[in-house]
Amino acid sequence: MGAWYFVFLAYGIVWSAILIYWLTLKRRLARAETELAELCASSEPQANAKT
Amino acid sequence: MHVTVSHLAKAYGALWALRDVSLDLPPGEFVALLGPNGAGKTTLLKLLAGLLSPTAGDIGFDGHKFRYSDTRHRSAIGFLAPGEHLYENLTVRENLIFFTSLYKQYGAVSRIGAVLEEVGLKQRSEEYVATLSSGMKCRLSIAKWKLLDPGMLLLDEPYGVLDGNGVDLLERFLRAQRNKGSVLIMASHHVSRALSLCTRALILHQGRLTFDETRQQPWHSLTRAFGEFMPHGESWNS
Amino acid sequence: MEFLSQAVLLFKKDLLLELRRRESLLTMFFFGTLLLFVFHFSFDLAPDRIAEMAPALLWLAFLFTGTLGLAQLFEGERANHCLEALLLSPMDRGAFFVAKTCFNLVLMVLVEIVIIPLFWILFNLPNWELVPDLFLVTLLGTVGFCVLGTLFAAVTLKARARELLLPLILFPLMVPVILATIRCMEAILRNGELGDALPWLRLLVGFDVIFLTVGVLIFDWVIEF
Amino acid sequence: MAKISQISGKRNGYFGALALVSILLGLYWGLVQAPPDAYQGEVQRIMYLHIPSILTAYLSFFLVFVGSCLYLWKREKRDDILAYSAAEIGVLFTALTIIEGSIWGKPTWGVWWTWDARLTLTAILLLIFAGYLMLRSLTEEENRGASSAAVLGIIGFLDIPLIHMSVYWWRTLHQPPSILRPDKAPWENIAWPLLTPLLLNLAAFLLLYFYLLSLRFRLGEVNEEIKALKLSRDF
Repeated sequence: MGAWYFVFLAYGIVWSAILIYWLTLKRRLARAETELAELCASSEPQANAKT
Repeated sequence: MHVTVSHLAKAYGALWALRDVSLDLPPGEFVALLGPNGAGKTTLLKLLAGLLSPTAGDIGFDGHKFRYSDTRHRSAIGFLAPGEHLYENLTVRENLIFFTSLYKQYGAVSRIGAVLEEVGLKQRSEEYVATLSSGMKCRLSIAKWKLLDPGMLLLDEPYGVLDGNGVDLLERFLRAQRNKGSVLIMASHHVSRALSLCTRALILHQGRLTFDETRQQPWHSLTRAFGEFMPHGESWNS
Repeated sequence: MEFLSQAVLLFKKDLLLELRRRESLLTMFFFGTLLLFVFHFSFDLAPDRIAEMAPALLWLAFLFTGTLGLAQLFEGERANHCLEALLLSPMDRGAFFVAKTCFNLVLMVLVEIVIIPLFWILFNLPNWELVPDLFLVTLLGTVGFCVLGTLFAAVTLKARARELLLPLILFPLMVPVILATIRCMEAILRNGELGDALPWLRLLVGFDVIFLTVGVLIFDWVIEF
Repeated sequence: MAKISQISGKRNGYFGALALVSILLGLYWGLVQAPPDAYQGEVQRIMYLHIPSILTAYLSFFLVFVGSCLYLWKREKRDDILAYSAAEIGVLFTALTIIEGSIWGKPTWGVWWTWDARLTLTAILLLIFAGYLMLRSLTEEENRGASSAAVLGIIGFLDIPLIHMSVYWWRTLHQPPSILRPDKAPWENIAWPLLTPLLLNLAAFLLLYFYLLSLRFRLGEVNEEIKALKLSRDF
């Protein structure tokens, strides 16, 4: 159980966790922005039709 | 008390319960709030009572904007929900004593006996509220608000459980309040009773104010506007 | 002074309701004694380890009994929409908070008055003359518990799984009170008086004062719809 | 707070790239360039991870406090989004801090978990954060959940100094406090050559933290816009 083992273990866990969180965050953001774009697109014509 | 409502709106999550309601109610106004179930009547009453925070718009009492944290206006707001807002495990008298001192109406404590006499609960004043029938509880609510004498009284379907002279009692109380200059807003499905008392009628439909007119004797516009919501067969002498 | 008169009015109402229903006090009392028996069976209290075991057990019993009391605290208001009736009235929300805290405090103190001597008898601990000092320290700890407990009982009033959520939120915040009370009681038990545990007592008093004031100030937003 | 929300997608990218560069630099410096610690040897390098993540955890708790106060005072949705974004990332960093702490504890004390004051404190912090997120998700009504969570955010933050004191006093009863002693700032008792990688890593962590925060904040805002659009459509 060399000291380097623990160092890499710690670094590995931390950076992989941050990476995973970053990816999920990116995905959630992308999905939300597409939904927003759809909403804007679909509500535009309706808004014009109404006026 | 002069009540002004401007562009009031309330949404629960993604659903609009009330949309852009604006009203101006001078003192002595008696508003009959009509409309089908789920039209937003109770939401409007709760917003006016300060029990719900609006999504948009605001409410003014005598010109001052109503803010939730300041309790100055609260002593003038009345909300009569028949049978509710009473402590079941306290006696009739204890309830009245508690609420009159809570509203700082220490003078009213001496009038409790007389008011109980009026509403016919004199002999039951030492009994627990839980043991009262729903009609009795409604009379107790009337007694409570008779003592507290609010500047604005909101009523949510008060007729539900009252018997004959209970209705007379309620209507005598409402007329007295109106003459004293307080604003009354009553949401009810007993259209004929409500119209016989009111000075103004509002119809709410899906959160929108679709009708707002002061009372006229042959009220044809109301009949037309209200036609579709009427239970077929019932008619009223407007 | 209106604040005080309203607080007293609300407090009297709560007491009256409790005397009528008598459910919180009795359940808390029996739950406390039950915990004592459970502790007695699970720990064989060797006489020499009494000093550091007794405070922990006592304080655990009070913590769980208090949580039981907190779950019942707003029941009176929940029936018949009475909370709406109070929010309608020109009641000072801070006074409502103080009244509820004092009510829960009185319940817990009544339970503690019985539990501590009972604990002494059950575990046949020697030094009886220390019980009053212990009771004083427990009182300070209970004040801290009631202040934050009432605040978060009101906060979680509308949440789902209320009974689970309340202890989950409350106990991490109670760490200073738990540590301070147990250290003070231990010091009293071991050498008769506070001595070196004085900083713990100051921490305890500080905790109570800070969160009582913050609670009164913030309660407006806690209870509002 | 308006500054963060104005960062559009593109500028976010630069921010992200900058954070990435500083992380790589910190990694290289911490792992390769810096000499091993005198008596702890290589394991000391976990310190370059541990102290920055603790400080970011404290920072995010402070942001939750600021967001909660602003929300209760002005009732603006933006402050509420800031509060729970900071809370979410705060939970992540606090959890990572605990993991690093126990990994670092194994070689130095031979056990995975020691009731060392710092680790206990971080664990309590994590519990409070978890309580914050639970309370928010379990309260149905939208702004009721926000104000309840805000109250917990404020009370939790005010409680930290008291918890900090009580845990350290409790700790000093049993064994002398470890590196992060309350009386001296962490960087005073570390030799100079080890300090530069520490500060570099700290800068990298802060940049990363604010980058993630701006992303999460943006997500909160987009969700808010979606809800507002849906509302206004059937107005």
